[in-house]
Amino acid sequence: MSVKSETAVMINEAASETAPGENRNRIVQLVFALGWLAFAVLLATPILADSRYLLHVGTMIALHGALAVSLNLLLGYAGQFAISHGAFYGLGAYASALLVTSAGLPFWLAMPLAMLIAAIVAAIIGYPALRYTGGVHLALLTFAFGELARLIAANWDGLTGGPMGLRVLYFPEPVLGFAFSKASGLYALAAAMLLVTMAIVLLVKRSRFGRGLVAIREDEVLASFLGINVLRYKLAAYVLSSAMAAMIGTVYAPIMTFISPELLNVHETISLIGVLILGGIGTFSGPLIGTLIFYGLPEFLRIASFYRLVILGVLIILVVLLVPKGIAGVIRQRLEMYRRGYPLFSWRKLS
Amino acid sequence: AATTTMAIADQTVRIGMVNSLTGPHSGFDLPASEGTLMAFHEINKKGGITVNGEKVTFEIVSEDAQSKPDVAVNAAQKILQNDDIRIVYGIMTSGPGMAAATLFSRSEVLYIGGFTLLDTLLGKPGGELMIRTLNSDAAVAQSFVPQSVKVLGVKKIGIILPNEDVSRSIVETYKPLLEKAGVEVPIVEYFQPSTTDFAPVLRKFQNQGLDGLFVGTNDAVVEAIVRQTTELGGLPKKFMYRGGSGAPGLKYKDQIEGFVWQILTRDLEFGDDPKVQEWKKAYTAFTGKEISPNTYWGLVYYDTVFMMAKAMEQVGSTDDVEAIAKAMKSMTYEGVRTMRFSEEGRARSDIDIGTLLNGKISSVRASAE
Amino acid sequence: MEEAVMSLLRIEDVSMRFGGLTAVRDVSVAIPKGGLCGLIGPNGAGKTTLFNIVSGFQRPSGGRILFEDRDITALEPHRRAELGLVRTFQGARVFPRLTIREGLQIARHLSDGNATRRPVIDDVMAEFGFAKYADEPAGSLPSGVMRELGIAMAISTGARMLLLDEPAAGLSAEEVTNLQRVIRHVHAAGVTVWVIEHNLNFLMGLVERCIVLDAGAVIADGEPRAITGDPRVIEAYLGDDAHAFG
Amino acid sequence: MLSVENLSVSYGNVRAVSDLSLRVAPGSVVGLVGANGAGKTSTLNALTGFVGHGATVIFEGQNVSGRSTADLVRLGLVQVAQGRQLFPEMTVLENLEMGGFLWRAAEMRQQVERMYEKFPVLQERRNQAAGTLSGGEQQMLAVARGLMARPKLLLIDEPCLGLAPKMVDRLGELIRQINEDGISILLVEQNTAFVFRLASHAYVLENGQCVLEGTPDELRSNDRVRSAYLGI
Amino acid sequence: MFIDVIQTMTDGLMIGGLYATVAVGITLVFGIMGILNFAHGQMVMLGAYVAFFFVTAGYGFWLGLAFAMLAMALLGLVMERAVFRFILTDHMGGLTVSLGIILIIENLAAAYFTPDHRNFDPPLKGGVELLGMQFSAQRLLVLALVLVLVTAFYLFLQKTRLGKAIRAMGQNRTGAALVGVQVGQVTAIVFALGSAMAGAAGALYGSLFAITPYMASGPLMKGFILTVLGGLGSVPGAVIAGFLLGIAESFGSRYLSASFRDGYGFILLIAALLLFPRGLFGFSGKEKV
Ligand SMILES: Nc1ncnc2c1ncn2[C@@H]1O[C@H](COP(=O)(O)OP(=O)(O)OP(=O)(O)O)[C@@H](O)[C@H]1O
Ligand SMILES: Nc1ncnc2c1ncn2[C@@H]1O[C@H](COP(=O)(O)OP(=O)(O)OP(=O)(O)O)[C@@H](O)[C@H]1O
Ligand SMILES: CC(C)C[C@H](N)C(=O)O
Ligand SMILES: [Mg+2]
Ligand SMILES: [Mg+2]
Repeated sequence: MSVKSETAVMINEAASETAPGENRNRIVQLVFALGWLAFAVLLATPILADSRYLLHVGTMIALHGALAVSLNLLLGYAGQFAISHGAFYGLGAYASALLVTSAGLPFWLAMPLAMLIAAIVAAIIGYPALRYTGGVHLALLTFAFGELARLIAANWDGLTGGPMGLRVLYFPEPVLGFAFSKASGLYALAAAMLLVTMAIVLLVKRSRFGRGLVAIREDEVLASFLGINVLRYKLAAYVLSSAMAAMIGTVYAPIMTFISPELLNVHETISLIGVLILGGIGTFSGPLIGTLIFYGLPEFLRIASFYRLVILGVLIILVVLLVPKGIAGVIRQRLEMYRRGYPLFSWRKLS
Repeated sequence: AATTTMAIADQTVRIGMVNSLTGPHSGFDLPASEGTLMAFHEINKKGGITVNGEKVTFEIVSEDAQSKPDVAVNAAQKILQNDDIRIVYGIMTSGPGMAAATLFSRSEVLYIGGFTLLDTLLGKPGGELMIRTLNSDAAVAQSFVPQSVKVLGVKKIGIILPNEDVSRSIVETYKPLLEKAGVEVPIVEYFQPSTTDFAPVLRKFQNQGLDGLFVGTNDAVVEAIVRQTTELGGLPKKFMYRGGSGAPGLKYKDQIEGFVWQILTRDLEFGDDPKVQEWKKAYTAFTGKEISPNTYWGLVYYDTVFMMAKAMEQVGSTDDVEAIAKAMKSMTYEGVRTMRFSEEGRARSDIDIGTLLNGKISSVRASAE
Repeated sequence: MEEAVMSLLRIEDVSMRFGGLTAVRDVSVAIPKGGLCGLIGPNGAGKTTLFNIVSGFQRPSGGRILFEDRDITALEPHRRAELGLVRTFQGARVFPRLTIREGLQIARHLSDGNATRRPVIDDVMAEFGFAKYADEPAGSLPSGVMRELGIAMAISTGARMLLLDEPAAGLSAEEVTNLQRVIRHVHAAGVTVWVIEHNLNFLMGLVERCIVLDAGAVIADGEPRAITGDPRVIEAYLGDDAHAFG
Repeated sequence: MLSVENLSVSYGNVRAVSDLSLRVAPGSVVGLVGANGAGKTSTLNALTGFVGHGATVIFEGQNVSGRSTADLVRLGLVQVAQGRQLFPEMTVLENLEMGGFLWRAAEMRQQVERMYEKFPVLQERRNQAAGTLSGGEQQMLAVARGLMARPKLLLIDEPCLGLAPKMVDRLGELIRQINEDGISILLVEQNTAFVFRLASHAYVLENGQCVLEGTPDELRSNDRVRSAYLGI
Repeated sequence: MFIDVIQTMTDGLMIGGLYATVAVGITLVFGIMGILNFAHGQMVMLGAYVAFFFVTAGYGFWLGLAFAMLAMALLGLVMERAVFRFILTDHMGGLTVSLGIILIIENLAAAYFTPDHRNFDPPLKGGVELLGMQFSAQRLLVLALVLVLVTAFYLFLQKTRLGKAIRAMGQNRTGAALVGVQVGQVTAIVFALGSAMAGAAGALYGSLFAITPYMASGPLMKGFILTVLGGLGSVPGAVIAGFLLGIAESFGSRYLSASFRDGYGFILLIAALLLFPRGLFGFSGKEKV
């Protein structure tokens, strides 16, 4: 197979004017490197600046970032619009808090146990949901589960403290002499969650499993006819992403010092979806960029609270209309085009 | 984060304020924040206070809790990051309140709040530097229950409350007192807090031989319950309202027989106390807003601010919060209302009880004890 | 039964009913290992439905399917693919937003590190001459290449039998010739191929045997030349106009 | 009937059609052939207002550039599109009725009957959801739905796709009939032989440009056409 | 006991009708046109406020209802022209944009209307007794209005040319354009109509319950649930699902625990989605989305 029809060749040439030059490749790599450098600097800032304020904002952003990253695995890579993430986040927080306060377990044992519980619940919910539904139905089914979980948390007084919530008065035990009882320790914990979820997603993305998920996202039917066990893959992604949410929940509890059923609220998940789309769903850096804008920007817009959120709303609309693939998506596309020989900036509309 | 500065003084002391300025709880917190701001504004306008011979004015750093517990913690964190802020005001509702207060209890700040469950923190480790500007339910109920039972003449009532933070503690406090006052309480129901349609749960109270309903915990809910009671029929026409204002009852005064409510500060609508009248005028001038049934929450913090200022003058310090708290707890302050705090930080001020009986409205002062 | 042992795919008395309509009626067909067969028939004859049943897209109302003498009637599509029975879709179904390289990588999924499932062609990319498109999103490829990609992906799974549904539809004469060559290649490498096609120029030059379906039933089965001469086939399918495939 | 000068279509960076000029005489069948991606569909989509183009389109003496697709349908310029574009959850009958969307109910019903005559299989399947029809059946429905609008000029995009040989013949017959009823036709096909049998004039498109035009006989004698399009 | 069951059932029907009105609007915009507009709930809220301002200004409930519908139709038109028409086929884009719109509307509403809850006088007050049973008069009126609105809406979609064009567009926009439907205009009309239904739902809602700037999420979530439960794009499905949900909530609250009210709906939803993956009437989300 070496001869192509003439027209085909010509079309291909029209699409990529010049062969990717070494230079351009290097510049693209440089841009990526700078991006990750900026990320590293941002991550280090709260500790270096040693400001309580930055530490706190950083902690919250890191936690939300970790949530967004873990949700991206399910929504962005596997293409499954399940909106029970907040419920598993809350489940992790409650389960670990109860294991620590009622059962007296050490935090570092409670964390994996809470994740295990979340994984089991996710498997029980996910199996029928993923098998029999997809699309909006999956979204609604998982949404209903999340709300049900919230109502149960609010009604099961004996266990969860009911609608009163639980006060969390413990800190994770020190690890290798590193204590988590100060603001900087808690920040480190949150940042660690972010890095761990990023590492997990990176591993998945690079693996056969990750490629299978992408195939399912792109075309479930085709994937199954190529021999991918669609149900098992989807379920694995759901369980993994839910367990990650639970893990983040376990550290949320001591950081926030207080958990209530409102933690399981579906609005949290829906906002996270907004974050993903804003940043670029299915891209590696998208959740981070989205989180910075969605949760970071209002912190720095120091104007009246009403208008701060109004401005955020306007911004979201503009981003979606102007860069429908999200910010990371458009950067990636631009760089890819550049690598292939197009100019880096041009005002031509992006498809 | 809004700031108010008056820069003629020798020293400016920054005060923190956390409130739900947005979200469903802002009905309580917005007027409350206005009352606080108004008091500080008045102090600054008079040139501030004098502490150790220095003129001191105040600057408020305000954060929005958005009616959500996690945002409240976030807001509290942001206040606390200012090392110079040693006194924090705000939050009337227990969801965000408990979340933020857990954090304050770990910090060296004087926290002056209003929500009900703050009572559970007072007098306990971590609660030493906390003050609740509202009388505890235990205190309020002592006078409210016998008074309202007497006024309404009820024998058998049902309790209907939202399934939320405060309701269970309310039942624990009020039910025994009701029974002590000779009232039978055969039925207690909790409904989902976001409920708007009460028909099904009210049917549980229908035809039970009840002559009264004990309701709570905010105007929106109570107004809905009162209205739907009148629509469904077969339900009692007398109500005891724990908290809030008289508005829900007054609105349906032709359809119901009696309505008794707590006025946790002073009666703004029917009282004739000149101090209250003056305050109302000042409030309208300061905020540009009409007096509404929720306005009186503004009064909750208003006097407390002057108490705090006076305490600062007394102890000669603006940042020795332990001394300031102690001074506040040992004074009796004659402001718009008479205020006092217990050792533990519970308000011991007089309250009003509003009564609507067969279309006639009145209010009485009830003792704080 | 001797013949049956040699056949890779056996369809036994398969029927498919949709409400009152019988789309496939008691069809029994066996495709031998290493065969290169065609499936033709008028529009609505039930060809696609039959492929759907064989590939596991639909469950038949009656009958059973055997692949390498194993009953696969109730298996899910991905299990059939694991066994080596893979279909392509009408109109070139590929992952449009993924590049050729990514698509092939996904397809290799089953054969990755699996000695028993090696694809018959080692370097699919080179074999099909995809190198220069390797990093283009599949959706932007010329449709001939897209179809080849669909076949290439199927091969990469380690397929031993390919079901192709109208692979030549919408291709230019040149592309048709190309596609023929690709399929011959794959076949020569040891893959059994069964292909539905209305383009008889394409099909008759390619297959060694052709099965004809009409109204859900097999009406002829044999060498292409014999088939095109069969009066029943002419009547039902070709039409008597001589220039039908000129 | 229809004429257009210098029509160009671009999608982002890709130029699909450049400077194409084209003319359909009243009552004629004109063919447009070309390999995959030559720009045939893009041309039709430009003519019916789905994609932008820089040219002036004259339809029945009237400048219709920039009109919406629906307006053009009203004027009698109707397209049977590639990919059929049926309403998959509606029945065959409902699809046909939608085809007569701009006509009054009584006229529409008459037209449905006429379509049933032309395509008996559609009558058989009138209550089946269009999405479950076989490939060929859908193709017939698409053509019939286009005719429901009673076009003056019908643009048909690859009608032979997925049709059995016998049906291809039947369709050729039908197109001839339609044309005899007075409808002009612009026929786009990969199946060049099919086009050459029906058209009186044809354009050959390569990479979005017209490389040849003429009567079928003229084109058949061209070597390039013979090897690339007729496969002879 | 028997009377009580009937009463509870009727309570459920009345509240379910209100849900159905929200759901019908969503069915049109999302179920049929495929535009995921979460800000539909905010339209309900704004509709309620429009009615509130009209009634308190003395124009009465009927004018309030009419203007709530009109005003929301206009707002819907503006939103479609300004924003949604650019992302018609993009579900996730629609979702995100509507998150933005929610932030804008909700916060502006809170700033200008104050977060206080509001009520307005309904045309009917108090209760009525029917066959020994007691009902709220206004609720009966609302139920009647809902039935009229929903039936009119259904007939419009089924019987009118525009209705058919809308249904066809829901299945294939290109196809609709090909048969002569002005797809751009019709999309705008659909948005206006769906929003008008939201406005109506808001006015009806306000005639029974308190209004606040934050009231939107409840009706929205229920509306979406019903749209899917009823089978995407099916008006009768959404309405019947609405009644079922209302009844489930009523019985659950009456005979089980009222603090689990929304939970009954979710249980119903989960069961229904697993038992009838295609919804009560129609197509499954799996195939369509
Ligand atoms: N889900 C269904 N419901 C009802 N009828 C169906 C369904 N699926 C297929 N059919 C009918 O079954 C018959 C066979 O369809 P099939 O798609 O197998 O035909 P085909 O031989 O592939 O035809 P073509 O060559 O036109 O693609 C057709 O008449 C079709 O209308
Ligand atoms: N929406 C689109 N976006 C980007 N490129 C497009 C789009 N539609 C078509 N193209 C490109 O424009 C060129 C012409 O396509 P067109 O569909 O008009 O060709 P065609 O002659 O109809 O081909 P076929 O025979 O495959 O139908 C092709 O290179 C195609 O990839
Ligand atoms: C007195 C009220 C403002 C108390 C409020 N209901 C709370 O949640 O604490
Ligand atoms: Mg077929
Ligand atoms: Mg084409």
